[in-house]
Amino acid sequence: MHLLDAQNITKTFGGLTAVNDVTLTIEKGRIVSVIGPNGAGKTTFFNILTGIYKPDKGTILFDGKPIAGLRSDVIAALGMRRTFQNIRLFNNMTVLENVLVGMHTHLHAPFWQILVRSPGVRREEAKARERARERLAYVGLDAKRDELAKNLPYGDQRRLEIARALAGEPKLILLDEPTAGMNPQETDAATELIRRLRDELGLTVVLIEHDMRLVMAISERISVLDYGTKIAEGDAATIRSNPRVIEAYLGKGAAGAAA
Amino acid sequence: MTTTASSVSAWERIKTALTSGPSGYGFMVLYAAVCSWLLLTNPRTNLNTDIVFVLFLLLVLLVYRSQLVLGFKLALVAVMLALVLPIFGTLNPFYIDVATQAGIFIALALGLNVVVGFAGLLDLGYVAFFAVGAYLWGILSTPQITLINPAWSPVPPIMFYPFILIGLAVGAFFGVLLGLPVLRLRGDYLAIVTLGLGEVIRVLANNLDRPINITNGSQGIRDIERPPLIFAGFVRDTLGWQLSDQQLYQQFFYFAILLIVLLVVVVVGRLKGSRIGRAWEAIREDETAAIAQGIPLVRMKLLAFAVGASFAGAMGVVFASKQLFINPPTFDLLRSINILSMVILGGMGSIPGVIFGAVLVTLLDLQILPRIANVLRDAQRAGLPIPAAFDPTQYQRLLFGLLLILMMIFRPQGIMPDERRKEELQEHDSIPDAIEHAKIPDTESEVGLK
Amino acid sequence: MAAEVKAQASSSSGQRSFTEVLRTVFGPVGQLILFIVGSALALSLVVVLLALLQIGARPDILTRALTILPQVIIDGLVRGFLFASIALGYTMVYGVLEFINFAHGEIFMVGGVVGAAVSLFLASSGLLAGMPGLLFVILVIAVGMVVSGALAVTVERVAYRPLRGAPRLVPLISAIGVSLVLQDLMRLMMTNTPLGFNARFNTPDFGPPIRLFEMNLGARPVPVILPPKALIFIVASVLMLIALNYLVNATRLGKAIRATAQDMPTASLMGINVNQIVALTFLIGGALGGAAGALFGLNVGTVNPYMGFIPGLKAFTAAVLGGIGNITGAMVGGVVLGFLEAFVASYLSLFTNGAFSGAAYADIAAFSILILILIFRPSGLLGEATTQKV
Amino acid sequence: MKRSLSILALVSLLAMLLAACGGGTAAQPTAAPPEPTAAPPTEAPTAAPTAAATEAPTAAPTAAPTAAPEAASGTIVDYVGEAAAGLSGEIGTIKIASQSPLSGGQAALGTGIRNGAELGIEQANALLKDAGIQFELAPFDDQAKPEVGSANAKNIASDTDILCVVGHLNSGVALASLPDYKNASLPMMSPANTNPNITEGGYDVAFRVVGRDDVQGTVGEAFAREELGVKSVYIIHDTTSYGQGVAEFFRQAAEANGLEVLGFEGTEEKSDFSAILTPILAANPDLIYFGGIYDQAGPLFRQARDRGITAQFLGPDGLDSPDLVKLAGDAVEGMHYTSVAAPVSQFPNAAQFATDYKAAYNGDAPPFSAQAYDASHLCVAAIVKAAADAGGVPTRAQVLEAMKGLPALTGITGTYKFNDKGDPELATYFVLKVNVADWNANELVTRLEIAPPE
Repeated sequence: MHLLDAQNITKTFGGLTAVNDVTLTIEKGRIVSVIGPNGAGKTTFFNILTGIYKPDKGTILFDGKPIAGLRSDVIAALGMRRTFQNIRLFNNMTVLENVLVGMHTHLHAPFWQILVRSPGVRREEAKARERARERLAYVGLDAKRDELAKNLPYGDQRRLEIARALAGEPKLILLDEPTAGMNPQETDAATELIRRLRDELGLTVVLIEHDMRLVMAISERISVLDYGTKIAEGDAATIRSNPRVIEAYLGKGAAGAAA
Repeated sequence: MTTTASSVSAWERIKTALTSGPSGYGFMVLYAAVCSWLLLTNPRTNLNTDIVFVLFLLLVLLVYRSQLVLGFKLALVAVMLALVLPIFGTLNPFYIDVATQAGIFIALALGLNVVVGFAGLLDLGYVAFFAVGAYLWGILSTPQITLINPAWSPVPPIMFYPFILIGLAVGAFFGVLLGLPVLRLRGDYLAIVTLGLGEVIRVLANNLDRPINITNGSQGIRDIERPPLIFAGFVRDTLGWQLSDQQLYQQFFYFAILLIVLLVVVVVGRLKGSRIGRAWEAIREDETAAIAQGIPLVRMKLLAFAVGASFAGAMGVVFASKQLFINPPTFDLLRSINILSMVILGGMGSIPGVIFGAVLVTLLDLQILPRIANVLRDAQRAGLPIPAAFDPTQYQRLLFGLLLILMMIFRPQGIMPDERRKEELQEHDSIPDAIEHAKIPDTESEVGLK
Repeated sequence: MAAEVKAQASSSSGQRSFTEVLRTVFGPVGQLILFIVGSALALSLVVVLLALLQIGARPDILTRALTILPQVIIDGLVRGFLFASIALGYTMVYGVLEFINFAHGEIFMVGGVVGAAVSLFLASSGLLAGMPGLLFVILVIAVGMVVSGALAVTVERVAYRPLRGAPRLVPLISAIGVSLVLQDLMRLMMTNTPLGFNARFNTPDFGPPIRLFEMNLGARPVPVILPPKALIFIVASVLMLIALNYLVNATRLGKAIRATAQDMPTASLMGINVNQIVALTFLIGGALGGAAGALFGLNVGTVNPYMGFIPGLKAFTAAVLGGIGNITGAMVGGVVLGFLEAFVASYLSLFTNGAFSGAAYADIAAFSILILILIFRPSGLLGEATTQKV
Repeated sequence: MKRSLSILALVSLLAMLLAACGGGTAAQPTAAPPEPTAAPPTEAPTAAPTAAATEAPTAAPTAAPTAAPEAASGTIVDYVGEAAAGLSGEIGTIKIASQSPLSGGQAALGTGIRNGAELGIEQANALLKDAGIQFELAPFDDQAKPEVGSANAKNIASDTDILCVVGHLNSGVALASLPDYKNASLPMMSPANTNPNITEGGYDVAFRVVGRDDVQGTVGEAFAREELGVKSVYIIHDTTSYGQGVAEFFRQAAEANGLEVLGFEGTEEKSDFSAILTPILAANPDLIYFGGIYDQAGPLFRQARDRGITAQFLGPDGLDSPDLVKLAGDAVEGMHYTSVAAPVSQFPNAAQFATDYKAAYNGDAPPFSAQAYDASHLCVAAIVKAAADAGGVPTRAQVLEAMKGLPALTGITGTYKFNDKGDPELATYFVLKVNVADWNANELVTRLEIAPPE
């Protein structure tokens, strides 16, 4: 069974069709990349999957449940988490707290018990902190857990976003340009981390990425969007040789030359 | 350069000596004793007592910020607030009333802080919930109720106690009621809409004397009931304290509000350190990111609104009973802005900061500005060339306005901002306060790691 | 989103024909007239229906309702133009900065006070009596515009610019502070000058009210009148709308403002001095507010330092009602809100047989409509998505 | 009834004539008017009031001619002198507090109250120089806010040197503070509070030297119906405790007496009254009664005239300010207002006060300042009497008893003897006619002495 099954997704803004009849299915435990030139509709597609936008047309099944049109927080609670292209951390909260917020859907202490601070609440809170620190340790940030998120260096902020997403115990994690702005060493570390997410934690990962080296290195499947339309799909080799992809990236002349 | 450096370090040394170690204990006890002695032996209202009273309250702040053992801090503050101040109150009813009003505003400001400071929702109509609570008790405890329906009769004064809880519930209900339509709005829209709603409540209170007389309109409600003095016998016979009814009521409201403030502080502190508090903060920081973590936006915002409003509702009941008289102008927009400036001045989101802000603004309002005006007036009469227009009580809006602008430009985090990081780092050498202690669970592993 | 930008860019890039300019400038006037007629008709219809519902119990109610109807519409129009002229300032600033200039009501107030000061000066120096009405109107509007415009720019420079980029609440709170400061500062100035706390706005004699016609339905004919000052108010407001539309839609400056509104960083990359444009926006918005204040003072005859707050709030409501960020929307929202308030204030008492005081509940009506519109049509009557954004 | 009408007409005529003369002779209009304009009313109305007074809901239309109590009773100053003779030993300095808004929109009136009380105390001190007792004013700013007044009241109660309070301006603030005064048995002498609840509320410590809104509303209604001869009225009020209160009493009286009430509307609007005036234009009342303050009334009346509304205007003492003319201009020429505290110029005994006030505070005495002067003197009288009786510094309860036991005493604004509730047994109500050219030359149309309702 597919973990994610998005069929014929279309979304228009005003007169512009940002995503046009895109279909994407992802099996459990895969690393899949969505690539395409700037403005191709990749992030819009992510926003549709995570419920920030409602699709005009199309169905989305996540883990067998229809999620198109559901609120973002409901979708997140079902086990789909994401990171953002322009990092969106809770800047004035500590690193640890950021991760704890990511656990929100797994904490259930009732309101009145929080007020009386019942043993159950304390237990849950202590457990959550322990778990959060495990997550931080996993991405290598445990030592910095008491720093404010805004004070972290750039690469750490990216990793913290991933740790926060992991804290929700997701089935599917969507990473929006996880290595944007990183130098080659940092990119390599990030690549390694993404691979570990799948290999060690058994997560399914969807990437939006411009760094072709990374995409080609770890993706099992790649989907290419251009002007909101899916123009190609397949493994790294297939995509690399697809003339429409080359055309989309380099222009018509280049496509002809390559062919 | 070097002189400033050394003077700073000298200052630091003095500060350390006075706020930690044996000298710290000595200083605090001496300070408390001198202030208490001065207050209790000179209870007259005058400039000197004003100064001593402010110094007395300042000590609470000093104790809070000091590096002393928690038990000592608690004991000292308890003696000051639960023993010295009430006794002083029997000698001089003014200062304890200032303290009581400060307590009311602390609770209100902490409630607003949940909405503005924690969840980042700017509510400019917060006083509406206060009005709802006040009118609830005002109408139901007085013959006003029979004007609504002759068959109904006022509730007995003893019902004051359950009505604090009912005020809590009604406040929360109104919070949800007013919040539901507007909480989907963006932050700045919300500010204006809540302002409008606050005005709507005041206009309703002012006009609902017709067609049915519900609120008695602009005439306000008089002779609001106070709870019976069930403890009068105990105080007079057992403690042998011959206090008049009026003094007993002052003591009663002082202690009742002190207790409520303590409860509110505990509740707010616990919420802040819980999943709910973190969710609010996340919403304040970044709504989109918060929702992506599975936080139900509207529900959490409504919860913040309801919690904040419920404090105001309960305080309204107490306020009406304490003041004996309420009318619509008491609940105008300026009051909301006043409470907001307490929150901002102290530090949005910071519980000790907001308490500090509330006390400071109340003191300014009731005591300091009028006193400055008085002193200036005396100086003027003594022949000093001070223009009559230079009366600080006349420019409260100006002062609060300037305060808001300057705070936003130079110190948007407030005078005593939220210091989460420092607290955790300090945990090994001193535990900041019982409240903060309640907030941050004791994670031994963390301490061990350091 | 991108397409929108493109579409707009293409339409404004090439040389525009004169007729096209005419259309962009006067098109909104047509739209405005449409809404004026529409909302007046709709509310009149409601009045007639309510009257018919009660006619069994109170036979004279329809006559009484209809007798004042034309006058209520005129009142609503004047009130509406007041809200509209203040709302323009809100919407200009919001369009560019996405920031609610809470102190705009006070900018409006200052315009009125400055106008009153000019009128006091003219009256006390004896120039007022012989002054032509039109000259006087132009003079007070001009002075109001200059002072309020300058004040708005100053306020932006001092209290808002240092906060650009801070979280939304920060400049908003600063704006509330500015509002309080301006109120008390003006009080301080007024009470220490011959103006006094409540200042009279002297005017030359504009003559008796214009009697448009008489409603002769009951026993006594009731005249329908248009006070000359109200007429001045309406004419001046419409001219302001047209001028503003011309400025924003048909000039180079307007293009720069629109570009800044669309995307501030990009605009600055294109060589637009964003700070200058923002200051200009405040200047224009403030000047409009000042003109509105002067006109308002002239119309009602008095000013005081706290007079700007409630109209400012209502004007914001109007701007949201029309679709904040949209100039025509602000006008439309103002007019609709003005009609609504005038109708509630004039008719509530009649239809509830005196049980509810209409004038007291007009505010409630205004804020209720704000909430309703935000729930059911958050983008306002002329939502910002469908028409130009400043 | 007929007789009273004709007398009133005569009075008005006489007053007008004299006012005109006075205006002519006065070289310096601002300073001079008190004397000439003040003179006529005192003589004239003496015969007038009784008839109109019967309209008040009182069982005791005992309104005696004003001359009578003046003759029968001594002045407050005399009384203080007599009582001071009974003092033994050095009493020292005793404080009298004043509470009024010294900041905010009503600061002008509130400052007048403080200044009036201060002047009264200074002059009393001069009188008591050798008696071993001196007084000091402790002024408080209630900011026109109920809870500030209440906090101040606690402050006042805590200062055991304070034995009497002069205040407040706003009834809402007084009502919030009275429980505190009551608990301290501290007498409050109000120079301005006209709300019936002040003395009807069972506080036992409240006194006032002014009339009440219920009577004032009734007086206004009777005047409108009988003297102005209007048949219909449209009532507007400002939705405040004061304005709405007096408007309600006007309405009740009108409905009881067959004056047709065409509308009753409240508004907080301060500048644009179009929405209110349109129904008035259609209703075409003979009279517009405005219950409220001049700052709203000015623009309202002006806009009414601008719209061609020809109804007469009437209002309560809230309109008593030269600013009314400043705001309304010619629109209020010849309109009437009722007052419990006529301008200082209307009190023959207050001429000296007016001069002193101007000398001390560099401005004309605002409304209620003369009343505050009298209130402070009554406080002094009660305290001196209590001190003489107690043979030393009296307690507050003793001062309260002395206050209740004061005989009829004449001050600069009238003669005061307090009933059980604290109302003066006869309060003076005025109807004045606005003179746009010079507010101080407002003409006293009638002056009524009416007992408070039982």
